[in-house]
Amino acid sequence: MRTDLIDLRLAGKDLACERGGRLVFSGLNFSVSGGEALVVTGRNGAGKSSLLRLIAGLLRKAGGQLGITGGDDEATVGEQSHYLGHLDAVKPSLSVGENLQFWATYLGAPRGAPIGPALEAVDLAQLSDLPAAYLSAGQRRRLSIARLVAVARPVWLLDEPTSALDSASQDRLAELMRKHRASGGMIVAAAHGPIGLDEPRELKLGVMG
Amino acid sequence: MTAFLALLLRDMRLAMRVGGGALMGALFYFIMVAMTPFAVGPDLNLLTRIGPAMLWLGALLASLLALDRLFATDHDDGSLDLLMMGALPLELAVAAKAIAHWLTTALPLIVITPVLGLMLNVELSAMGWVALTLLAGTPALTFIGLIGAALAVALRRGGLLLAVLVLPLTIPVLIFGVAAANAAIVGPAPFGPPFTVLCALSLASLVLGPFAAAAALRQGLE
Amino acid sequence: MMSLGPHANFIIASYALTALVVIALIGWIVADYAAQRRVLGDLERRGVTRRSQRGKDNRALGDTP
Amino acid sequence: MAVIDLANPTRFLTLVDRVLPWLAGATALVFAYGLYRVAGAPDDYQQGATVKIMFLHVPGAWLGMMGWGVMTVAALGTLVWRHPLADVAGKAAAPIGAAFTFICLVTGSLWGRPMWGTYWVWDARLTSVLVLFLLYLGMLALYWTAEDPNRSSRAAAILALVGAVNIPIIKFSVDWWNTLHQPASVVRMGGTAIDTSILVPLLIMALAFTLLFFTLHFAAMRNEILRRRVRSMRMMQAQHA
Repeated sequence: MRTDLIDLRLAGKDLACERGGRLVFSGLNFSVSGGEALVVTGRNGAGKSSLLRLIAGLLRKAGGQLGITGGDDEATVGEQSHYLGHLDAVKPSLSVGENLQFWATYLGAPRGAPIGPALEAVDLAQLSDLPAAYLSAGQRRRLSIARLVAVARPVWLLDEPTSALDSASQDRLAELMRKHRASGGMIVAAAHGPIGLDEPRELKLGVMG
Repeated sequence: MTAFLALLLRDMRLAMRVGGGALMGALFYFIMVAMTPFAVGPDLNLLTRIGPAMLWLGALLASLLALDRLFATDHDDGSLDLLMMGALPLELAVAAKAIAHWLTTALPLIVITPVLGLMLNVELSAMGWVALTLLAGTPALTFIGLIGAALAVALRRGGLLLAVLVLPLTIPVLIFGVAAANAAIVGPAPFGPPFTVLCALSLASLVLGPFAAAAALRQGLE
Repeated sequence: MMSLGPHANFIIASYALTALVVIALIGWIVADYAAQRRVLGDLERRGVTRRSQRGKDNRALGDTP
Repeated sequence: MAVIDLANPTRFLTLVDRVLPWLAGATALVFAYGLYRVAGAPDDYQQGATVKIMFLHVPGAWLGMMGWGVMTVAALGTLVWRHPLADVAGKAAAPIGAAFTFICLVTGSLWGRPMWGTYWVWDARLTSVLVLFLLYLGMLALYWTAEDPNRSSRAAAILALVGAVNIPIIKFSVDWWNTLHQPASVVRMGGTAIDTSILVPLLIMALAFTLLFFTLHFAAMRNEILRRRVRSMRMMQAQHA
C-alpha cells in the first residue's frame, strides 16, 4: 500500500479552456484527493475530454491554476498522470509485449520491472508475442490499460475508458480502479454512464454557461 | 536516458518492420539519381561534372520526403500525447526520433552512394569523399526537416507542405555539401573550408532542430 | 588450367558476386522457411488451429453422429 | 484434376516437398555441366576471355525478364481467375526476379570495365535492365509496405500488369534516347553473331539458371504459404484469447 499518496491533492481553480477560438468552459473549480474518484459528465461538447487533456498537459489552459500537492514537486501534473484517451497508442507492427515494454520504460517504470503482471491484469499474457496488428479494438484498449498498471502514477485520467470493452473486461477495469484508489491513487474519468467506480464524486460540465 | 534509448530503439524497430520506412529513402534516392541521365543525356564527362550535385540533390529530397510521417503516425495513433507526458523533455524525445530516422533512412542512402557514383562515372576513390560529405551533411538535413515535420503535424497538414517549408532552409547545406564534394573530386579549391562549414551546420541544427520542433509541437497542442 | 587473359580479375569477380547473390538468396529462403516452421510449431503447440482445420473437425464430427 | 489439386495450398505444399529435392539436384547437375562447358568455351576474338562473363550476364537478363513474366501471369491469375496461389506465386517471384536482374547488372558492369574502360555506360540494353530493376524495387517496396495479403495482392497485381505493359514502351524509349546520344562506337553487348561454341554453353547456363529460378520460386512459394498460415493462425489466436 502506498499510504504516502493519501495526502495527494489534485486541484484546479478557475480553469478556462479555449479550442479553436471558442470558449469551452471557464471558471471551473474541482479538487480530488488521494483515493477519490471524480466523474466528469455533461452533454457532448461540454468539454469533458478537453478537461482531461488540460489536466494531462496536452492542452494549454486559457486561464486559472492547476496543481498537484503532496507529490513529486519536480514533476508536472502530466508527468504524474496516466492518460487513457480515445486513441490507444498501440503500434501494429510491434508485438503486444514490445508495445507495453516500450511505454513502461518510456513512462518511467523501474528498471528491470517485468511487464508480465500488467499483461496478466488485462488478460493479455498469452498474446504477448503476437503482433498488435492482430488485436481487436477491445484487446487494443486492454493493452492500453495495461500501461496504467505497469507504471505507477498517482493520477489516472480516463476518457470513456469502458468503450470497446466487453463486460468481463469492464469488471477487470473496475477492479484495477478499485486497487488504484485503495493504494491512494486518484481517478478523473469522463463518462456518459456508470463505469464501475464506487462512490464517485461528480463534476457536471456545461451547466454554468 | 533509458527513456531516450527506448524511444530510439522503438523507432528503429518500427522503421525496419513490415510497413516501416527504412530503405524507402535509399530507394527513392537510387531512382532519382538513376533518372538523371535520361534528362541530361548519357555523356559521361557531363555526368562526372554534375555527379556530386545530383547525388546531393537526391539525398536532400530523399531525406526530406521521408520525414513527412515522422510525427504524423505518432499523432494519429495517440502516441504523441503519451510521448509528451514522459519525464523525458520533449526536446530530447524529438531528438531521439530524429536520430532513429537518420540511422534508418539517411545511413542506407550514404551506403549506396558509391554504387550510384559508378553510374554517374565518378571515380570510386572520389565517391568516398562524396559519401563523407553526405555523412557530415545529412544530419543537418534531418534535423532541419524535423522542424518541418513538427510544423506539419501542428498544422494538421502533410505531404509537400513539409518540403515547401523546409527546402529553403537547407540551401546552405546544399551549397557547402556540393562545394566540398566538388573540391574533393575536381578541385582546385581546398576541401577543408566547405567541409568544416558543413560540419558546423550539422552541429548547429543538431542543437537548434529539436528545440524548434518541440516548440512547434507544443504550439500545436489541441 | 584455362587462361583467363588480362581481365581475369573481372571474370572471377563476376562469378564470385553471382555466387554470392545466389547463396544469399538461398540462405534467405532457407532461413525464412525455418522461421515460419518454428512459429507454426510454436502456435500449434499452444493449441491454435486454422479456420479450415476447425471447419474440417466440425464436419467430421457432424458426419459421424 | 491435377489443376484443381494444385489450387489447394495444402496439396501444393506436399507437391513442393516431393519435387523440391529433385529440382534442386537437377539444378546442381546442370550448373556443374554448364560451368564445365563454359570453362571449355573458346575466347571471343573481340572480347577475349571476358566473354565468359556473358554466360552469367545474358541468362541473368533473361531470367530477370522471365521473373516479371511470371508475375504478370500471376497477376492475371489474381485479378481474373482469383486463383488462391496466384498471388503467392507473384509475391515469391519478385525478390528472385530482382536478384537475377541484379546479377545481370553487376556482371554487365564488371564486363564493361575492361571493355569500355568504365564500370557503367548508359548503354541501351544495360539501361533497360536497370529500369527493370527499378520496377522490381518498386514491387518489393509495395509488398514491404502492406503486410496484409488481402490488401497488397490486387495492388501488386495491378502494378505487375502496368509494368508488363510499360516494359516494351520503356525499352523503346530507352533505345531511342540512346541513339539520340550515340557515343563513339564501342563494343556492343552481345552485338555480334554468336558462334555455336559459345551458344551451346550459353544455352546450358540459361537452362541451369531457369532451373535455379524455379527451385527458388517453389521454395519461396512454400515459405509464403506458411507465412499466410501463420497469419491466419495468429488471427485465430487473437480471436479466441
